[in-house]
Amino acid sequence: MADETTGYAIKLDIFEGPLDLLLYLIKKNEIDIYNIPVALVTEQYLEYLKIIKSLNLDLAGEYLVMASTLIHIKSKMLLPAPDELSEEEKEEDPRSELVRQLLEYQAFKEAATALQGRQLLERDVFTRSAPLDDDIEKATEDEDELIEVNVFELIDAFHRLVSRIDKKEYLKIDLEKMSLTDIINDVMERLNCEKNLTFEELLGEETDRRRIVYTFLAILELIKLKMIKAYQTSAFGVIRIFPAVES
Amino acid sequence: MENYKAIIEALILTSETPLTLEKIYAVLNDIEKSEVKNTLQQLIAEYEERQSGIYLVEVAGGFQFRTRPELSPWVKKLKGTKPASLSPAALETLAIVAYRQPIVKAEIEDIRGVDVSAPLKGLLEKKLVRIVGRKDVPGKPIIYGTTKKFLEVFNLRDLSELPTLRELKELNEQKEVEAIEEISDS
Amino acid sequence: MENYKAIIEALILTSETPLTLEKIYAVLNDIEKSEVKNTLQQLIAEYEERQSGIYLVEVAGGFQFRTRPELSPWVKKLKGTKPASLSPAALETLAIVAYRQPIVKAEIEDIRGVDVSAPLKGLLEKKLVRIVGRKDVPGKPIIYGTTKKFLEVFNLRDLSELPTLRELKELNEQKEVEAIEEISDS
Repeated sequence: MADETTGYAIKLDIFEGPLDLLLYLIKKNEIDIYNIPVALVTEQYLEYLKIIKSLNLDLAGEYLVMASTLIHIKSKMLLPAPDELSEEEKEEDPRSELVRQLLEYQAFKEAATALQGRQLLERDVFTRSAPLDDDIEKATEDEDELIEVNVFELIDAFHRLVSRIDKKEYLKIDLEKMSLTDIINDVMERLNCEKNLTFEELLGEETDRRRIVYTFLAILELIKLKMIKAYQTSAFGVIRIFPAVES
Repeated sequence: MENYKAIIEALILTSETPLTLEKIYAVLNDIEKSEVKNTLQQLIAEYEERQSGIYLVEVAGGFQFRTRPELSPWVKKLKGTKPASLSPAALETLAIVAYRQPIVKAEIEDIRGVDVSAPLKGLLEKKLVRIVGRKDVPGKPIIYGTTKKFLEVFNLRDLSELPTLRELKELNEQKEVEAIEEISDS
Repeated sequence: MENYKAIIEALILTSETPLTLEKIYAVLNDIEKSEVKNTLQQLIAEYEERQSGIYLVEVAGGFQFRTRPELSPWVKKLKGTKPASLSPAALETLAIVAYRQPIVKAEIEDIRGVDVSAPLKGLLEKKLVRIVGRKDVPGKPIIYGTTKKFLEVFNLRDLSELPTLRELKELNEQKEVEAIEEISDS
């Protein structure tokens, strides 16, 4: 298994993927990338996959997808002779999409190398690393203090917790649930301001079906959680919701 | 000949603690100790002469760059604009509130396995978490939820923009296939 | 009159991340912005002239003191640790995010031709890449972008300092050649 931190991997990782392997074959055979002899390249590509297989190494599924793409292009190239084709068909070289992909990938490989060649912090250049002077305390406890933290840290923290406690019910977090939570928060905020509300008041001018359904679900959820109470004055009268506990 | 002065200056800047003579000797092992000392005195004098905002000082058995004491009002003012970060306890508590809200304290503690009074108080003060209401069960516990400021700090339009655990798990799993039977014969 | 140069120099030294112009303006609120900029240029030139071990560089939207690259062997010797380097997979993924941001995972995978879960997670953990939001298409995939730390680590003032991709140039040249050929054929 590839270890991201060390960068070393046991699988035939001199290649970063099928495109990388193809670029290598093109370079090795001194092929013009705009005029790839597909038969030759396909043969060599499959040869490499066989080697990987014989070494009993894991192979990313993408290598197989590329193999079938190559075989497909090869068969298309074998079909009609070019001069029997119309102008329009001529322009449609079966290799063109692959060439575009290869060029694009090659460009990013070069960009990656260029990045690596820059003056990297903590490799070529260094900054001050001493902790801030102890004698200078933070000036004021700012009311609107800036906080530096990102979303990835938040989900990562949550993930660590979940894996620690191993309670499957906490795993049930999806977009649907979070959308519902958004509305639950809205409902509670409005109830705090207005003390009681009808379902109609809660929806206001809302006509979005999804929003209406979610608002209804939010109310059911809040009743279940004993956070709100719903009262009906008569059998078919309006339903009015109140905070379960007066603040 | 190497430019020892430049090297020593760079070493002082990057050292986490005041840079000791021993460490300098260890890095520049072919240089006379007296030359190191002379170079340091020269550097101290240069910074003194320049009357810049920085000076080189011998402190705690080593050498360190510091800002001039008379500039401390400005440095303090800058510190006031420094973004605070959240402690791991606060971050975990915030994650639970964000993903499991509306939630009461006992439920947060059930997940974290420890008392969360302190981190929860901090999050309320930082206005990342708010009191949403109370639950109508014995003890009438307080219910917590996240705030608008929470969305601002994390640069989210709404809560549904938060990444899910499934998406995080996807980043942890690399797809691989072992067999290549189908193509090897073609 | 205050010695603005000394103050700015002190502020740069104490700031943990490259000090932005905005922060300088906030601390020195009574000074002309053009004067701040002039003073910074003056400071950069002074450090350049001194040929010392430290230089002042504009990076990641701010200003920071750094050690000269040619001194890195000595600094590394002092630190004694090998810097963690990025794997080729991580570097390629980072390059794609940098040039094509905002970008979703599937688009990165289209370009690299392989799964990018592991390198992407590594970049998120190293804070070189961040979650920007969600794309408003079915499935609401997460959008990624680079961070300020990316600029800081790779010594870039801003994203526009990234060199142009060769592919774009070459593809355009190729199109031009084809166009010329077509003209000459007709």
